[in-house]
Amino acid sequence: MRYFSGVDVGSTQTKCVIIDERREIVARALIDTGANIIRAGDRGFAAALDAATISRESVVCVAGTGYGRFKVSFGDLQITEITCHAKGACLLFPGTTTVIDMGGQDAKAISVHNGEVADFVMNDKCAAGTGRFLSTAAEALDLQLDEIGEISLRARNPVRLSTVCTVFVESDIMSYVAQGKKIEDILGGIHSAIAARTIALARRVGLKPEYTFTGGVSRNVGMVNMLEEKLGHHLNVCADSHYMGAIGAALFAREHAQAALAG
Amino acid sequence: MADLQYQGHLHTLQKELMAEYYASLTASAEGSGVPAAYLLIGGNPVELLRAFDILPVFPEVNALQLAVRKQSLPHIQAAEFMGYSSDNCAYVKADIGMYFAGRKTPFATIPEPTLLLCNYVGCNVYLDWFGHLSEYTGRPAFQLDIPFIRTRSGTPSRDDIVYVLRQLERLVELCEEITGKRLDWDRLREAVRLSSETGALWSKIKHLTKSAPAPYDAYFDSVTMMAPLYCLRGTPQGLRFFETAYAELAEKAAAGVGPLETERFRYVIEGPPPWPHLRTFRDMFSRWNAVAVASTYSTVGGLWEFGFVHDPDHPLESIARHLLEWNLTNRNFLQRYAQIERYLEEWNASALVIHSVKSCRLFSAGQGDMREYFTNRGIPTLLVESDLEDPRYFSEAQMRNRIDAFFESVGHRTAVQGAGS
Amino acid sequence: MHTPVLQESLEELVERCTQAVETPGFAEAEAWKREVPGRALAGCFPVYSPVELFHAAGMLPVGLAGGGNRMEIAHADSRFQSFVCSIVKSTLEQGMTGVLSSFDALIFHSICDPARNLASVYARNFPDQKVEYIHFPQNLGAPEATGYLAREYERVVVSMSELTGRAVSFDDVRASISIYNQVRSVIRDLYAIRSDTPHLLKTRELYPLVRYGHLVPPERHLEVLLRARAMILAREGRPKDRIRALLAGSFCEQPPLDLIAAIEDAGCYLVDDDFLQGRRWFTRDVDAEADDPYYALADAYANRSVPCAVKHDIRTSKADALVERARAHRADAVIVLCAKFCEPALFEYPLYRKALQAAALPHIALEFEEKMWVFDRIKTEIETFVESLLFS
Amino acid sequence: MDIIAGVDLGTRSTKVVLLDRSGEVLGTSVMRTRPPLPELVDRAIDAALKSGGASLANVRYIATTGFGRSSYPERDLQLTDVTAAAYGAVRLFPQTRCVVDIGAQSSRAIAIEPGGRVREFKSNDKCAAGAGGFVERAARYLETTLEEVGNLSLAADGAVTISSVCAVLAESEIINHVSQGESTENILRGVHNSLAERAVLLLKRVGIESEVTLVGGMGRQAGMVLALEEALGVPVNVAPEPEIASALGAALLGKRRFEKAVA
Ligand SMILES: Nc1ncnc2c1ncn2[C@@H]1O[C@H](COP(=O)(O)OP(=O)(O)O)[C@@H](O)[C@H]1O
Ligand SMILES: Nc1ncnc2c1ncn2[C@@H]1O[C@H](COP(=O)(O)OP(=O)(O)O)[C@@H](O)[C@H]1O
Ligand code: SF4
Ligand code: SF4
Ligand code: SF4
Repeated sequence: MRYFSGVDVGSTQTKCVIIDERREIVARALIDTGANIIRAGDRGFAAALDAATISRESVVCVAGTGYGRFKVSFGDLQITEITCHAKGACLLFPGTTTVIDMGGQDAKAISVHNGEVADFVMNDKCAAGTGRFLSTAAEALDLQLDEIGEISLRARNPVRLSTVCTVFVESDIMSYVAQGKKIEDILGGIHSAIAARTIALARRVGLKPEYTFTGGVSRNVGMVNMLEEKLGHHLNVCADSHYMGAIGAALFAREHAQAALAG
Repeated sequence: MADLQYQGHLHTLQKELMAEYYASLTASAEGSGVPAAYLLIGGNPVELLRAFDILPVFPEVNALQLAVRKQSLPHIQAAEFMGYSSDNCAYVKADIGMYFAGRKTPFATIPEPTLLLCNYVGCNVYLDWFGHLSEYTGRPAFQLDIPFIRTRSGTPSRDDIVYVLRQLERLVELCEEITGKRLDWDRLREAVRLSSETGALWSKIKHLTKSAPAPYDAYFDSVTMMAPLYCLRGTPQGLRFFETAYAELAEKAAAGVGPLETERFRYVIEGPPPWPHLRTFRDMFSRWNAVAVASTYSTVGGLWEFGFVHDPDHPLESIARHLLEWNLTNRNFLQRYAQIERYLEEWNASALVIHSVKSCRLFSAGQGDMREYFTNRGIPTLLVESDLEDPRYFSEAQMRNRIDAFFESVGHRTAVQGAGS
Repeated sequence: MHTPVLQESLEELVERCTQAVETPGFAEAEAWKREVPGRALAGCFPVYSPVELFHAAGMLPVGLAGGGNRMEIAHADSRFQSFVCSIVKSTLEQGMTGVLSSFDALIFHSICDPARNLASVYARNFPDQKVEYIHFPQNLGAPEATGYLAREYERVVVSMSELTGRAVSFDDVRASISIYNQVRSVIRDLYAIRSDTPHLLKTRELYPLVRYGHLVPPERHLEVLLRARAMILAREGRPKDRIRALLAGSFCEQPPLDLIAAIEDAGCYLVDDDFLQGRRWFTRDVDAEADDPYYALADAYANRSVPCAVKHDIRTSKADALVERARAHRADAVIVLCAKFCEPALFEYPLYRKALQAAALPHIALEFEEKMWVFDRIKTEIETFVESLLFS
Repeated sequence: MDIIAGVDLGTRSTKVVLLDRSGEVLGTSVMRTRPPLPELVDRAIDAALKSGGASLANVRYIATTGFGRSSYPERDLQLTDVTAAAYGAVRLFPQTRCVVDIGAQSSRAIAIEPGGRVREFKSNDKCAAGAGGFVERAARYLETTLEEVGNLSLAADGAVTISSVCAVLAESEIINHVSQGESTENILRGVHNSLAERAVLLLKRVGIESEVTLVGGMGRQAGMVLALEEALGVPVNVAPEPEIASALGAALLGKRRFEKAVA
């Protein structure tokens, strides 16, 4: 059996996926990118190989994506995560027309046409309102990243933030703490502010359902809910949403290998 | 990637002539007795100064030279210590920082101004900039007020022209006072004639990029020609430069040679370049074999490619028209859209890249709308942000990511093969 | 629809103006327009909009002052980037969410680069509304400037007449100048009261009273102001131990009222400010009897308007004018409160700073945004500033 | 015995200093700031009392400072952290003319007159990475602890440049440096240099005069102190417990008021 792999070295987390010729996912791996971005790709790939219990040699083509795509030294090609997320989303949710990807440092909206990227926008240079913002908020409140979404769902009177600046959000949060506001209301406000900003971003590529939500933040139920509420529309999310970039990259690896074979 | 950069004879000549120009600035600073006038790129009446032998000094050109040489940051910071904000145009900060650092730059010592000629062609920052310089230098500022184009047709009204002419006449009087000489009309006509020929050549050069492959990059190589266009326009040297440039580039066009080995994407680019990271920025396009076939930035000092020529028979009036009408920065935003549309069509480009700079709100404020406009017309459009002077606002990884993703999507499937580095 | 104001207490009057100012939308202006067919609304972007002209053309000039902190920007930030001040975005947002749909014309002018581009972007997005752009001469003091501006004003009036189908006579313009003169005169009184007896009139109260005039016809505003003035003059109280501060920099985008209140709560009497609300930009009355009223208006702008960051007049130094004003109002300190990303205001600061230091006037520079909602950081700054003056 | 308490409710940690009537420090405590704040303050005062062997009944006057200064209902006096830091610094180093206060989320430069009155001060702007939180996150990326950061940075044989204005973007710069194989030491030194540069920028705006005293938790990091000294070109005073300076200042001003009240 021939296998293909996509390695998505993100700013925060590294995702690796291995697929087979029938485009079935045979293994996934998720690790923190951490300090050593060069090692991250390797480690992620090794972990996925382990999970799949296959040898390195049986993977005929590897595509790197994400911020660290050029660091995937063993990769055969590199593609940006924008193209990859669109590709992956179209495999898992063929009806996708808009992809919303929220990762560690970027929020993106991609409009997809016939499985290709038709247009995309990313948050402006300012890193306000991305996954990093959420982790900063979690830290400021001394909570785990995977609990904040859940807690935000309990908000009754969400606060209003005056900024989505990641640097200053901590002091805003602390002001609310000082005012004695409830944690869930603070979190509710944070999720609402980011969702609003993300939708404003998505509006630039045209709000066209069906939406597929990808990237690490798609694991956050609070954000999924908030986005659906504000969009007034359902979002496609699945357990593999976080891996979407890696999945897309693996698909490109497969196409690349087949083209090479044909050529 | 260095070999991708094309360095022709025109580049050598540019260096030579600009060095001469800068030497004349240094000489003036060191007491050659030649008076210097500071003036601004956005529509400048440099021809008038030629007639009086007043040396034109362009603080914007100095600021960008500092940025290209990675010398701008300390000056910017010095200005920030004085109270200028991180949100103020960094050209101004670099210039004021440099002024207080003794006006010494790696390329010249900048003379004190005899005259601060503030030509208000759109940018409100100009007024503050020269106002502050006036405060610091104690020299008078002349505010040449150029009414913004407000008509639908895009042409100035008779009132506008008369108004500018009146002011130019007062400017002539002021120059006479400064130099103690009467205006020599023949010299003015001669300067305007040189400008008209220079402008005509510049226009022809711009039309050369209509051929495929484009013989030069209309953004990155155009900037090489822009310094002579301002600093040397209205002089025989300026004209010689453009004759050489045109000959060389026309030859390349005829031979089907471009700045890159292959030309895969033809795009139009809007916005000033990120001077402190010019090389890095250029490489981001080169690796995609993408060539800019037209740029709006190269029209900030005048818009010649759509038919404007100075008229030696009506020197003042043609200067007035140049200032009012034939200048990117005095035109409204929608006229800029129309200009880009012409580039896309007539220069046969398939994509638009908007480089939005934080410093320059005149250029940038509202470019999101521009993106929207062109995207809705089916033109793939990318908006990226950094700055033209302040090196701190350039995030290389982010920039590369956006540009790569853009050309991947423009190139669709074929991009997959071309993406390796 | 004019609710009588004569029975209301001062507090009620202030509250009513506050509500009008803080509630998004233009309910009173829209009601005015509906009352008589053929009426028209002109939305005037800050700062020096020649409202007399629109009034003379039979329109109600409504001051656009941004969206305040109750409005969420969801559309306009796709058009204007993060480094552009808020009012540009909130004005466009109001357009995009239909809040400005009852306006027949929108008027912008050459105050700054983003405002200029906004005029174009607005015109493109709303082709059914008339958008005018007024060029203010930038060479004030030049012999040709005033005349040019007078003709520019005339051009704008002609353009408005096309819209309303109503010819405008010199007398119409003179009458409009006169009514706005009356309004300005009462506002000048109120400002004088606040400067002389700041314990009798808080800025928190004065501000909405003055800004209310941006939303209603001047005749109505005059009525409210006169009533308020009478009641304020009847107030009694004792001056408290406070810092007398002058506020500079908020001529265009407006700070939230809560921020103004926070400054006062920190222990300041604001004895003067440059909120150019209530069209209080002329230092004295415009000649309402002039042969050429356009020239009179242009002359008032060119030669008798208050200095401000978006006006460039090389005859006078704005920094010196600030120091003089501080002296005239016996201010202990100056608060430079300018809108975030407002380049004109930010450009003033270095020269202000130099002049204030030379004059030994303590000052603090702060940035705000109209959409600010949490004030803790800025409060800390103000409190520290006050503490530093009190513990001296 | 009468005890005066100074409480600094910082965004990251809450500090308490207890003084007796003669101005001697009786006890101190530092706790991580967590809501609800009133209880936290009680616990922190309690801890300080224990460290000084005194009892709650003797606490006569409480002065609060820091972002949460108004959230403790039992306070007698509240002061901003700028005023408090200035007076605290002068108590620690009487010749102080400039104070650099770097906390978790804010940094400030304060110019003072002899005796402690604030002459001018400047806080970090928007879009300016420049406080302890940035170091904390850098430490996490570099897989080291906050306690080690100071010495690691001291041991650097060079320094990377970190030029982004925004802390979030600065973090991607760090990642970039890591992937280019820069040593942890040199990166941390780069981080300290960038903070020092920003502090000097703020100081220049208020006017630098000797002596300069560094207060706030960042004073614990030897590399930070060195970077600041190098950037300033003059020695910098640092107390052994630099983070309690504001609490100390609050206690001192509280004591003044208390004495006025009893007199
Ligand atoms: N279990 C989780 N629950 C909630 N959010 C998560 C979880 N795991 C990751 N995230 C969010 O996802 C972000 C990382 O997303 P990712 O798409 O991997 O980004 P990148 O590609 O930039 O590394 C984190 O910043 C965090 O906000
Ligand atoms: N023991 C320590 N060792 C090293 N660094 C420390 C230590 N304590 C605090 N810091 C650093 O100082 C910063 C600010 O601490 P602190 O002054 O207590 O903050 P705040 O007053 O804002 O809560 C922290 O973000 C951390 O980086
Ligand atoms: S704002 Fe733009 S046009 Fe104006 S001086 Fe700055 S860079 Fe030049
Ligand atoms: S706030 Fe300043 S920048 Fe914004 S529109 Fe007004 S004058 Fe222009
Ligand atoms: S500091 Fe805040 S507002 Fe500034 S660029 Fe960073 S995230 Fe954006």
